[in-house]
Amino acid sequence: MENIDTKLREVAKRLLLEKKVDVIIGYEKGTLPMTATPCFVSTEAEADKLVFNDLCTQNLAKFVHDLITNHKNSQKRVKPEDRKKKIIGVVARGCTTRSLIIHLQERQYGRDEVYIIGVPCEGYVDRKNLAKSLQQAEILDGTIEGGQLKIKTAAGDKTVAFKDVIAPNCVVCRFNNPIISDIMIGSPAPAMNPDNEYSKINEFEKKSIEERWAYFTKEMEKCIRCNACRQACPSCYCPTCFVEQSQPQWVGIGEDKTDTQVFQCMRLYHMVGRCVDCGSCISVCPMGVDLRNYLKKIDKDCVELFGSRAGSSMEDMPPLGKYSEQDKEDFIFNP
Amino acid sequence: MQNPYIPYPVEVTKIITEVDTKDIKTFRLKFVNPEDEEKFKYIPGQFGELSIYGKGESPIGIASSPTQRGYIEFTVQKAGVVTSALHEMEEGTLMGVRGPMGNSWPIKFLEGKNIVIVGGGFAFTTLRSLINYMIHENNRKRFGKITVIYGARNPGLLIYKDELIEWQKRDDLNINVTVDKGDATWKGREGFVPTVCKEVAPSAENAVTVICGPPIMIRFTLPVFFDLGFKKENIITSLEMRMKCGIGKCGRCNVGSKYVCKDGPVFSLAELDKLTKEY
Amino acid sequence: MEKRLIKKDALVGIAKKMAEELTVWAPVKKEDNVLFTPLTKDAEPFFAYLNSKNAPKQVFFPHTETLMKYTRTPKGMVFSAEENKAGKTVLFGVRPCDAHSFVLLDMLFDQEKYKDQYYITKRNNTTVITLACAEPPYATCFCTSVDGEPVSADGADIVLTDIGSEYLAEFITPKGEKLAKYFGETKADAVAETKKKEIAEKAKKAIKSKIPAHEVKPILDNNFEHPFWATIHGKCLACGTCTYMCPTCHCFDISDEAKASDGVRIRSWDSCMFPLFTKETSGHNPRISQKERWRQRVMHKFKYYVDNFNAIACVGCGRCVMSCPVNIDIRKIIEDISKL
Amino acid sequence: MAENLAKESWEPKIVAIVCNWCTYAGADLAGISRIQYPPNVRIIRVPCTGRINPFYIVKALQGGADGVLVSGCHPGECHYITGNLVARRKFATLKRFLNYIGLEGDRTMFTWVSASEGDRFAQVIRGVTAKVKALGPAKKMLKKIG
Repeated sequence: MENIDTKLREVAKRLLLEKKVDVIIGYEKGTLPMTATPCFVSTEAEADKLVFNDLCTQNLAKFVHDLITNHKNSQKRVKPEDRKKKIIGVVARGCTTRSLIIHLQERQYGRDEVYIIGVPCEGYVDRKNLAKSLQQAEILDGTIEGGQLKIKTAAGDKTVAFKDVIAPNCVVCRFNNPIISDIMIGSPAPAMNPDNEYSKINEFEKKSIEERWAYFTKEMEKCIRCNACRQACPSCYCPTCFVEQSQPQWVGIGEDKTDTQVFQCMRLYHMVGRCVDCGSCISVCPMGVDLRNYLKKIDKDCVELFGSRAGSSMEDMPPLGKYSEQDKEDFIFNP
Repeated sequence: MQNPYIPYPVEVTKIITEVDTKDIKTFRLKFVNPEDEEKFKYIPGQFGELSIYGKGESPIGIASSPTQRGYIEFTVQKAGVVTSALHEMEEGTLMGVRGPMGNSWPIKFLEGKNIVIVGGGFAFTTLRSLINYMIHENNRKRFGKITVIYGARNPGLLIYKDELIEWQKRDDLNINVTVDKGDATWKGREGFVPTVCKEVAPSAENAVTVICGPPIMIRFTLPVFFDLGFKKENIITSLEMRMKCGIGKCGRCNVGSKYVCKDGPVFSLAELDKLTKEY
Repeated sequence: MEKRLIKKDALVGIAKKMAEELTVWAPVKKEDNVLFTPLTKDAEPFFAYLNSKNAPKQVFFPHTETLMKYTRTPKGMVFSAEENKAGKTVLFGVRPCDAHSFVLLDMLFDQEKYKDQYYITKRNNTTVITLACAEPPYATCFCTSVDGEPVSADGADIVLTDIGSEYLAEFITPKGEKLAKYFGETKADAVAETKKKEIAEKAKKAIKSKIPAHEVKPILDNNFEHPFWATIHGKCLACGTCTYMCPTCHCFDISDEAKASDGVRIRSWDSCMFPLFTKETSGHNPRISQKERWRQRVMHKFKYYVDNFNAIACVGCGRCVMSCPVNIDIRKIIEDISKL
Repeated sequence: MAENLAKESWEPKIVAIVCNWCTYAGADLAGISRIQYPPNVRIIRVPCTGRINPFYIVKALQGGADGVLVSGCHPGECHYITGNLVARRKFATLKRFLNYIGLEGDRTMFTWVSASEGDRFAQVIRGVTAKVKALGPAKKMLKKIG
């Protein structure tokens, strides 16, 4: 991937200087080797820490929503004429712009409240995949050059090909270049290979119902209900999640396995027409629950049934918010 | 040793609707096992965790005084899951109570002093416990002059109405009941608590103020007492926080290193000044 | 103190042998994670691990625990206290940092006035076997900064140290000595002991990550309102990963679950990172944003615990550093605070 | 032996979430017309199928229902014009999803019954009861307490 850091910093500085944005959400180098982490830049000096590379994992749209909501809440007690508008700049790859489109379609904020700094993306490194290929040896240092990760681990030096540790959602990404943007940095990235995006799902569907249930229970048993998946998801922005409602209480807060199943089942189902396959929930899960198997299924159904891909264009409204009289109803029970 | 998470079984023997809006009720509870009453030995200012099985627990200040034997009372406002369920209960129902918890009004410290009690609205409950404790015939002579200033938004929202009348008949108690705004039948005082405090103007000489009420009332009342010459050590109040365990373990009700459930809820202003302002 | 030598490949066998008679929790490889789990016939203990993903605190303080049960009667619900049954348990192969965490948790759950029977019963019935870190497992380990050591007997009943050719088993407490029969008959000599001391010294020096944990206490005492607190939480997702992974975090929630005529009161882990943690029924929340919650987390570990128990509530295992999805690094936070 | 007996005497519990305007009236008509149908359903009336949160269905399964039936007005006949058309999309995806995670498809059924179809209502209930009976008691997501 071409190094666009210099250009990104230049643009960020200019935008801040011209007061086109109040804050820019981007990525910076993490404190652990070979990581990048979200950061907020509101002064020119800070802009020098911005980076964008294959280690940037999190979908930043989540923070856009958070910042705008917090700002709006803080303005509630201010007289209408004194209210200030805050414009959030965001470094956005393809999936981030899809999430932003979902927010805009769901009227979470106006298009003028967000300034999209588009960046091309060739996929990111899946930390869990990487750890696996290093046999869980701790990473001490490393570099990425020419599609190769040269890594110093506690168990010696290793070289891993980027294509071997790329996140599975990136491999089949259809939208690795921003769909909407106010400014583009770098030249568009080559297309990924989405042809077989549902091959795993198709295989899983062929399994017997008992096998499918066994897999679901096995995966959900790993869950410790830390809520990281929900918190990292840009589409999960309900002010009060159903998990936290107490009157009535929908889901028990304990470790009961059916409660976890119901929680995950409903959170996943809530993603119908809203999951952009950014992989954030999967990357943040401390226990490595296979959520993608289910999220991709939801995506597949949306394409099959409604011909819709979440956030793929501003015009294509979320599939569950509309209907067609021609919708298939082969699932209807007729005695 | 008693497991502190297990409630004592109690029976609701009497329910009194305190206010016109019907969302504040007093529940009289009798211990199912008489020996539990001995174990539940409390001092005014402490609280208990009311436990409704299937709903949960709610920390509520004890409204009765230890001098009232045979039962304990809690005055509860309907608000959340547990208190709503409590309000739907009938006399004769079984429930649980855990406690007593927290420190208490500093009885030893109050002894031999003149006491000024300032209460606002529904927060009067543990103050009522304290008043009943102090005016009990065995205890009365341990305390000096007792002045009570109690206010509510309107006459319908005054709690313990019968008791207020009884207290007014006594000559060893100075009772000042006020409402923010009276109605056609209201013959008593009108005005906000801080104003009434200024009018009553209790002397700061050898006196302690015990104050409990909504934050806004406390904020405006404190300057009055400072003007009257009360020192921060002699102004005592009670804090509220979200609680679960009530015994300083579950980790949510701390203000600085102090747990409101275990080290509180009663603090003097001087003590509060030393704590962080996170409540 | 009894000391013995055991062959290196004997460890798995010992754990399995114990598991025939006792409940044995040991690190087990599950897919990509190493987790502390009770050993069953088909679970192989995995001692070549760095550290477990989950903290072994769950043996004493499980994610979800029944406090009592109740049933409906015509007059309302009546309860029956959940029996506090904990069989003889062995916690096999915890790292010294995690064993240290038990000492810290004891201070909270086993206080003079309020004793937490659920925790204490399990703790009393469990023998802790520590597998000392002859080599520090991670570059993020910082136990030496928070009163720990890679080779330490703190919180352990038995300490196993890899001295190269063999393991040196030291039986620290009478509880540990009771299990001596599983460890063979080879008595340890003075050579083994010297070797252990050398290894301990070397391991201690090998811990490179350091934080000024003790130095920040006076700074925290006076800087509750410092603007610094507004700078950490921006990217925090408000998930509970750090607290759920932490061996010393112990906050919990109590809730009731009922169905038809039966119900239970359970306690389950809670986290100061969750917005609802301190939200009162009235809607008032004393910790209104992630800023206050982060301050609470740092303060609780490095100030409040010190005030109350004279100990830092952090064992330097680095789990929160490695698990945080957005790389909020407690080491950096403490470092920054020390410079305020 | 005892086990067999227990199995034979087992009757499924089915939660039927129906809309106020069509299926509930249809059920009423079945009652008034004295059409017999199995007593296994517990009917929950909602204003419209569009009001049904998919959570109700999953929650019913967790709470001990052996099957869930959702029924509303025929497409095009919704009292609120399009409520059931929007709901149809939810149900289509939900049914596929629940089946995908491994819950039997026949435990969650969706159908349309109009106010005039008392007959059809009884038939639906017979059909659903038979299907759920064939599957046996639901155990997969059933929450046990204590």
